[in-house]
Amino acid sequence: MSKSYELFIGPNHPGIPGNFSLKIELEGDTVISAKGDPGYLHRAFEKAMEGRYYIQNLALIPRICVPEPDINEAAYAMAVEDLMGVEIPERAKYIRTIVLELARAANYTFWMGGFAGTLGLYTLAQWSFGDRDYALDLFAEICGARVYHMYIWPGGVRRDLPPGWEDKLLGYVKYMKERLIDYDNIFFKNVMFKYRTKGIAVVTKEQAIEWGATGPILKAAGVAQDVRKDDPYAAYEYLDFEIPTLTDGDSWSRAMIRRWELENSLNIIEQAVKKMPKKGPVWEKMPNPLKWYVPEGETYAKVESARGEHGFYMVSDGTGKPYRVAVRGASHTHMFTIAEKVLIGQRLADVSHILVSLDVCPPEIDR
Amino acid sequence: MMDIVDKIKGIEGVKVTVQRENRIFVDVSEDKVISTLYNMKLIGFHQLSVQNVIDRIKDNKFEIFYVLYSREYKINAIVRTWIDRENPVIKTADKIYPSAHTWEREISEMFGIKVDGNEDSGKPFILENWKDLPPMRKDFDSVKYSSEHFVFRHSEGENE
Amino acid sequence: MNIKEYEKGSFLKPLTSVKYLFKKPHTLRYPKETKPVADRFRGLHINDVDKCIGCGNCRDICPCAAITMEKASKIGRPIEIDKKGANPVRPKIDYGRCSFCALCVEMCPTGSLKMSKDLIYTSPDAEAFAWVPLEEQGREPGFIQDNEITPLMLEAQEMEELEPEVRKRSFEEMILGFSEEQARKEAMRCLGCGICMQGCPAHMKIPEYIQAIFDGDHKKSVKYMLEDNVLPGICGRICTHRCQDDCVYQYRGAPIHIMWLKRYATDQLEDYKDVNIEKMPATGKKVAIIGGGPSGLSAAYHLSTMGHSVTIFEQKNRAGGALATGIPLYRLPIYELDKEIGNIESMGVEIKTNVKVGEDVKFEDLLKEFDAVYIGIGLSYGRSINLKGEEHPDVVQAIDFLRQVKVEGRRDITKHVIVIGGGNVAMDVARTVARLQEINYQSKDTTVETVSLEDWDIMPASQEEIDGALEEGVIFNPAWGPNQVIFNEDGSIKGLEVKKVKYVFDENHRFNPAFYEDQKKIIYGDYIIESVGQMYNFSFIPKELMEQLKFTPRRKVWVDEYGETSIPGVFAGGDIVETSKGDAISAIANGHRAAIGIDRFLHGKSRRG
Amino acid sequence: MEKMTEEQVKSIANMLRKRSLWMIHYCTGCGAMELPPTMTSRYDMERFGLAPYVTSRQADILLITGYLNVKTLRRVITVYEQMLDPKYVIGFGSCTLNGGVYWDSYAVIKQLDRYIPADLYIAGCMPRPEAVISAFRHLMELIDSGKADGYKRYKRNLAYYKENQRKVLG
Repeated sequence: MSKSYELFIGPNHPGIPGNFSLKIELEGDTVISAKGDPGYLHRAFEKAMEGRYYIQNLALIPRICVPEPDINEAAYAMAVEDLMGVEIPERAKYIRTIVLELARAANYTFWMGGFAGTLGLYTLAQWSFGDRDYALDLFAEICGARVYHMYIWPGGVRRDLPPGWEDKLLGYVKYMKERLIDYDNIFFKNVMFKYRTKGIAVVTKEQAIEWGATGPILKAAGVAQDVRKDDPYAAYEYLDFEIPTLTDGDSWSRAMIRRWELENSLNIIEQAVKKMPKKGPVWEKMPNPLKWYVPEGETYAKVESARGEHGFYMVSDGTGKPYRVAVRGASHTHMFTIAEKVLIGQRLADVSHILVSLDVCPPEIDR
Repeated sequence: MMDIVDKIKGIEGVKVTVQRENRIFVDVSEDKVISTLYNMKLIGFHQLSVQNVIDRIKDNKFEIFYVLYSREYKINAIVRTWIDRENPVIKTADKIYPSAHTWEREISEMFGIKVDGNEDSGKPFILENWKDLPPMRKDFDSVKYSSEHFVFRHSEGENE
Repeated sequence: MNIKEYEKGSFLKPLTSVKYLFKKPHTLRYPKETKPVADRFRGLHINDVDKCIGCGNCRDICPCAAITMEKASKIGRPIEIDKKGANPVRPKIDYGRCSFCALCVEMCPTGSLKMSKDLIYTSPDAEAFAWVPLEEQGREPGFIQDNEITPLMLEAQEMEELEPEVRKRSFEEMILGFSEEQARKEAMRCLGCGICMQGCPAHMKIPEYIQAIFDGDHKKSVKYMLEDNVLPGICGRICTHRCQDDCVYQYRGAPIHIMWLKRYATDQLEDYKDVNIEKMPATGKKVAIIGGGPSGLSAAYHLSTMGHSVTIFEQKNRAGGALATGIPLYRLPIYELDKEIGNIESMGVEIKTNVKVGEDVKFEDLLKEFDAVYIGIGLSYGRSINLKGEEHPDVVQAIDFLRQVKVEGRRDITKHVIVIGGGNVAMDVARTVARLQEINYQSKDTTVETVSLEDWDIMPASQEEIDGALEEGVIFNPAWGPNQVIFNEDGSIKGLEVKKVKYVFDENHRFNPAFYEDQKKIIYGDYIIESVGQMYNFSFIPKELMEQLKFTPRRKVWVDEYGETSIPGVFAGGDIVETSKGDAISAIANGHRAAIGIDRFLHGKSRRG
Repeated sequence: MEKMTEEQVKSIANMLRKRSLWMIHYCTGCGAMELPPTMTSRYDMERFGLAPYVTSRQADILLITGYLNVKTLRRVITVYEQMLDPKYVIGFGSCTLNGGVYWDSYAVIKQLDRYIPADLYIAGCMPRPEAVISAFRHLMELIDSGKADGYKRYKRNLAYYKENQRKVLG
């Protein structure tokens, strides 16, 4: 009879994607049960938002998800616009699309580094973190901050694009496309990557649907579900793109989906820049922030984040502050419903890369 | 769209409101929630996006909502129900939607709602050593709690 | 993407990365190398404290409660403290809170607050992270505000008024008032900073009543108004709105129409029965008020809410003072006056009209009969400029002319009228004349001209009045001073000889006009109305008491901070005291102040016993 | 004579210490987002002899990257106490100073230096990589001059820190 033992991973652990901990039970080096322990990043966003004016929440929302803050801004803005019945200007829609896709691309680049890191292939980490930095500099030029942009706000976007920014953006897209070949060579076509990830942590199509997976996990299992296609927001309905799917549902497929989506994002950016109206308003005038009373009602606004469906359920009671905002982060389901089940039967050495492969983002779980 | 609405209307005891294209509100009484959710899943709402609570303190009720999604019809349906604020108890939906399990853990911690059938209900989840009112309730004052438990660095400016 | 190729995997492909061995690294060797910071970077703040008005809007919008207002004495450099429309405080930012969202910059009404490109600051001292941002700190501006995209609502609602051709035909009220939607939109603009309250002589609770208008609660709104201003509906029409001159929106857009919002709210109420200040129990004390003008009415209202019994002695046939006799009907309809004076009467104030103190009732008797006396007689007599030829019957005083038109129903006028003066009263006269000429002659072959010492830039009349007068066809002769009246051979007036003004104010900024004696012209007209100011008449006060009454160097009645004159128990207010700026709202304000003083006096708390 | 040499030894030790600092790999908050660019090819903090390290016992610097949840605070204190002397703490951004944007949150502590001593703070929310590098260089100066003595203060005022910790952790 072999004896099982318990192991705590995190919150201080290099294999944990953020401040999060995991209690796993092992037999030998095989996981027999796993239990997540969140709350290390709990900042009480939902409570804090109830106490602030609609515009003041602009400072809070990007902080819900650190690697990709713009989805929060977009979903929040869409929820407020929906309650107020505001239609945003055409150019703003395209700018939002560009910003969201750039953020998605930056997030996948960042994710690749982390993922390669957990597999011990640090070169890609060095490259991709460095390349993401150029995207952050692009963000700084449109809105003045590298990480927390606070650029998308209800009614449109906060400033028009600075002159010459589109060219810089297209330059970055071109650069990234060239770099992707190198990324492929060093990582995605690397046999080491294949051996470490093929057949690991399989989420089948049935399981993915049953467990409520969204985003790359679902796509890797063969279901083409994407908010950008199913319920188009911003300018996605005018753009031409495909939802990539694979069938295996293992760690390898998920990584490939993200690699694919990155390329997709770069293509969408190119298209959007080409199709965007060159002039025009970028913001629909909103009321004085201190007297910004949003009509009573409830709404659910969702966007596609790098991890899956990201949504804001917003309730207004007709005053200047939201009555209740509930945030749906894709990681919430991915961590507890999926990772806890998928980890069972895996090797200890794979635990950290499985967590990254499911792209668990703790700030979005804890909020 | 309309045939789905008709199908949902066929479920016993529901009140259906179509808010806009692709969004339906389904209001049910407390005792019919689980059967409604079950029927909704049969109709094709396979995914639970979010389940959470709104504290309607004026009506002395908790509003529980389940945002469901159907890929097939591309419709969000929001199932809502209301329970009393005193000794609140709901039944678990994790047999129908496994992801409800975690949302219910969060609800039970943040609102102090007991979830029947969920073995993790009532156990600490996000918070640790929490002794005050469940924090997401409207009668919990976060600013007051912060100033009682933490010390602010004093800034000397005048705040009229 | 060809997935097959990836599925195969390769041992050799990773080796292609060797080529990077021979490439220059892209590492930025900070601090040896730096990269340019984005133009819109949101870094540490910069504030032009001279431009800043300390309104506190940055503090109100800050989501992190990072901004507090520091006293001007502590900001580390001298600033102009008594700047008009400004608080002597400046924002201090706590970088232990700031989230660099730049909402404060977006909301800054003056544009003084900016964010810099600098965000590199480290210190071992946790207390060293809060300071008052200054321009001298030498940071380069980054994120600044944009008038195109700003959360502030810079544009004001347009007020509808009658077209000049239409309004000239009658004395109908020309400003039409806000609709509900307009009022709500205008009220929505208010930031609630309260800078305007300092500008208002009565210090009305402007942010509160605008908020109530925004919430649609007109009763609450008027309740706030009545606390400081007993004639809100009248002020909503004819006020000099100093509050609007201070409104923080003036720097980047149009000030809020505070006055018209006030009018909107009062117009929504039939009467103020439910919103009056609660009356305190009767004290049995009696107060006499001489003069039923705005200051007297204000004092009477507040005294009666304090429980005293009040009697107003008014020499004309209706109360209201200049409001009743001077202000033309097209600006202030008579029903509005009746509504608000009626409200004051409903509080138990007795108004005795057609009683002239000094003739019908002796001032000494009032002093004996009443516990306190308030003098609010105003400046009810026209001032003459000793113009050569002004004794002619066709040279009249503005105040008499306006009274004749408004109260006595005078409608006749000659075809060519000259108005001397450049103040608001002169505008009232000129525009009244324009209406009379339209009524009598359909403006055919008629003229109305004004002559003023002041040039356009220093003309005392408000811009709206000047614009209105111009629209109605009034001809201006600015920077001309009247010399003498020229007569025809038959004794009727031919015109007014005027001379060019060199300057109005001398180098000490004192009123001391000088003229070019060689530059003269004649303005032709057959009727001259003098509108160069008014004066008081204290003949009702007996000589021995008059000697006790102290005056200020500017020939106004001296009063202490509670409105008490040098005669104990005698209070004064309105235009006869120095704190008044010659408008209704100042009179209302010092009437209120005197009411508080009288209440103190009656409770035995007077400073001089 | 002996005392002199001891001082000299100390200053030589400080000089050497500042050139080889290991930073514990613990992302306590969102400020950690700017660390990967700082650590990797773009800004490359290894130029200064700084590198991330995985275990607390071998690390020299503890970065409190932003807000500190009460639940995390308990772990941070453990980590800090596990670290060996000399050890240094850097507070990242607004949140460690006065609560930052979470000033009204029931879950986040407001002042880091009431619970563990901080040697240096960086302004910003979040600080740019340049600011992070500046902070590391500033910390090196402080170590060199012997002013970074947070670990000594912690020992000296242990009762004060423990009392504060007990108050929030319960």
